[in-house]
Amino acid sequence: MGYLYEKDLRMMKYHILQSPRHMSLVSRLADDLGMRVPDLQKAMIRRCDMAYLENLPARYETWLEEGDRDDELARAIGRELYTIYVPLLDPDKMQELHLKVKTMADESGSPQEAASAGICMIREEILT
Amino acid sequence: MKKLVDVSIPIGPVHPCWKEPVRIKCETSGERVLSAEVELGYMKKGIEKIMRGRPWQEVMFLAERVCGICSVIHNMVFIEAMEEISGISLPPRAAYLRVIVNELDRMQSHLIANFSYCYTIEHETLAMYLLDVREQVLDQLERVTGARINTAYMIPGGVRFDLMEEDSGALRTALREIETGVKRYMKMFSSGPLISLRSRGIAVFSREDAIKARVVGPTARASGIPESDLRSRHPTYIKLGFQPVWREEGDNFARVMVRFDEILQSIDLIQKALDTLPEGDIRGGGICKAGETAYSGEAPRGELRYFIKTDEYGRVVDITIQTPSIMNIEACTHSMLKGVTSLADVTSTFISADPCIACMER
Amino acid sequence: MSLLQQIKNKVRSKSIHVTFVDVGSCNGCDIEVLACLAPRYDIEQYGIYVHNNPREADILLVMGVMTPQWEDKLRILWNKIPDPKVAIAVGNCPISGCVFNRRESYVDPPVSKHIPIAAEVPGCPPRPTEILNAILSLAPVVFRDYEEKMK
Amino acid sequence: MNLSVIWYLREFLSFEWVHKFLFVKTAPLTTPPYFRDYPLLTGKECTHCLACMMICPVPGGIEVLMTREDACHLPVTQSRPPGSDTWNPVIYPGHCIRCGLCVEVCPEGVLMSGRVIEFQFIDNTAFTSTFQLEVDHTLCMRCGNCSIACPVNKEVDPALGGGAPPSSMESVMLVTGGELKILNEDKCTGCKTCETACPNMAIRVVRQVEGIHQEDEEE
Repeated sequence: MGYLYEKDLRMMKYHILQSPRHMSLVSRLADDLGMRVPDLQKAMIRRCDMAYLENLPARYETWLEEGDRDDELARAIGRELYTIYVPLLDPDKMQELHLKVKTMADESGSPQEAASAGICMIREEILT
Repeated sequence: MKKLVDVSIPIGPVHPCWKEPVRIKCETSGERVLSAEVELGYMKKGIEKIMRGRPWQEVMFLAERVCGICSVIHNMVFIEAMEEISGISLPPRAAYLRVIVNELDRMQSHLIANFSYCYTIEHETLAMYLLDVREQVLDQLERVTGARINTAYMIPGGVRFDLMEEDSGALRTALREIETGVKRYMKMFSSGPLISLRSRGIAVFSREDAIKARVVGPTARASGIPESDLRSRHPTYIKLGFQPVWREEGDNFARVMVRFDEILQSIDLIQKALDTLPEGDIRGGGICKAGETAYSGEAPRGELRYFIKTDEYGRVVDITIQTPSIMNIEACTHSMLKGVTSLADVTSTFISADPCIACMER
Repeated sequence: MSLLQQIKNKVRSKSIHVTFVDVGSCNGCDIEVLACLAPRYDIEQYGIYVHNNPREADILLVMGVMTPQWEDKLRILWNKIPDPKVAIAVGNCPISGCVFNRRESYVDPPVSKHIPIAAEVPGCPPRPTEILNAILSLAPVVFRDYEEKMK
Repeated sequence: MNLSVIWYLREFLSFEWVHKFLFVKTAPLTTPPYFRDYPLLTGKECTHCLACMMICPVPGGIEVLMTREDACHLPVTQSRPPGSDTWNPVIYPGHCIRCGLCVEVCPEGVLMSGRVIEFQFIDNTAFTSTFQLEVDHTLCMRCGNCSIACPVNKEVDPALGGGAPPSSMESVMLVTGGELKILNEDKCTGCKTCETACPNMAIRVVRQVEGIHQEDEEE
């Protein structure tokens, strides 16, 4: 006999992501990251537990108000968004990426380019 | 979630301390909880999916049955959102009656939350006392609306039944009795040495964390965020001179005491509403129209938001319900439980945030 | 009838152990069952004791509409209850699905598809007195002469 | 201290206390008269307007059936002559959620529950409903099933019910000129017969219910 209560929760988690607010949020995040919606949903289902998933829209709203206030570059790549508010990445990994993006911005002198490169890196990190 | 340690303790889905099925997996080192994970899905009914394409007279009942404990506020927020969409004005008497029923419902909800907390810390005597007071509150709710739990009291443009003169007299006497009861048990709770040993300084949730996790309701007000009470923005409550109650400690004790304080405050509000109850009609009429809105109200557990879109016949096209339990349970399991020193405190901490799984999953 | 059977009948009618399980209700029926514990209704004066352990129970109160997560688990829980046992459906949801029994919802009522239900208490939610009456009127009838019937 | 022990012993060993401890139960609990229980029949005549069925928010909660007085399984408070076949609303416990909307919406006062009727009389409140027909022209196949099935059409234009071409423009809906036209929306009674007759889910009946205070002259 296996674990009594262990069950595949992916379907239940997918049901949570079906509500209109979740759909619009996921498509917006997918747009920001430049990835396909099903991929992002898959990553969310894999990395977040059900309470996080239910709470996604409220957490995103809080990030819009509170998160990454002082740092323009961190807000552009969503440093706190993807680690604290929508926990898709490891904080250490994010710190490393942020440093990389920062040096890149200092070298090239254009924060936009560096931010888009950073988002690329985040995307790769989420997809793996 | 990654495995941090070798001991992973599952609590639930059927557990004596919570009445609804939810499963918490605690990663512990010794008895200290390092992290916790929630497993839901035992109550997912898909209410938002059923609501689509239905007129208000059906969605009203579905909204009530999102949560059986705080059913009145779900009804109220849905109906007020529909009124905002369609521009229906409310007779003043109906607005006051809504407040009376809503506050009665808040009282019974807080009483059952505090009952659960006392039950969880194994103080069954106090728990039973509180349950007895709750029965008195439910009697009054039944007297005003005709039902104990799912009252179906509010409709667009008014309420269903008026409050008779003799009923309001009975309500006043009952409120005085309830007040003496609640004050007595509140004193028992706040001065009991064993209770404070098990409640004070446990699972402290600071103001910064509370803002970051966006907790709402009594959980937020216990951490010192008085502006989280949306009643101070509701027009009828402003007329009644509403002032939120709050505390700074942010531990289990503060969360329970805030609820006790709010019960007393609700009694005051009802008495004030009864004193200034205007005469007049209780129904204004009005037909639901097309529109889109996001409407929030203060449920017993915190901010309740309805995102509604209707078509030209007043039927719901798209609806999302953001219940307070979503934020509270999430913050409780991921922030408050982290660092709790004993597994015995896990259940009491979880209950102190007043979780409502039926709300959370819908 | 043997003396032993008579003693068993007497004891079983005076000591009923109840456990409850929520398979996806709105909480309304849950708190009405809780209200039965209150001093007003005082379920224990009738010799009914509310347990949280199915292994000690005689009667299972089922509330809720049967969500997909419960499909395998309710059966397991039912099998854990020792004989003689009885299940009572509390509220409209386990009987018919109530307002949730519509197209597109995830629920799968009635509960009698999954476990045998001996009695139903209709109402949304039923009053505590109705729940009490159901338990009190059902238990003596079902548990009476259980061993004799099994022969 | 010793005295108190004796006091307690004397107290707990007294016959009254032991008797009370073992045998006293709380008073029998009564349901208050203001509780909205399952609707009962008042004995007034049902006119088969189906308003109660239309407002019921639960699937299968109430049905209006041709029943004998004694066949109705809910008690009748005031009985009519027995044995006569009449239309009667039948409530199904197990589906009914005791919301009391059917009691409030019934124009004849056939049902009663708790204090709903009393309050309605004192406050002079009522529900009115208007009906609108919504046709999805991309789904409509112009088969005309709805106009043939509609009971109002049958009354206005009996020939139409038999499948004959329409003779008047008084009916609720008609297929003319290759298109389904809604002619008299105000005549619709909201029975949803057209919805069930439509093979394509193209026609929908929308009920808009409004809770109002009745005007005094309507009394």
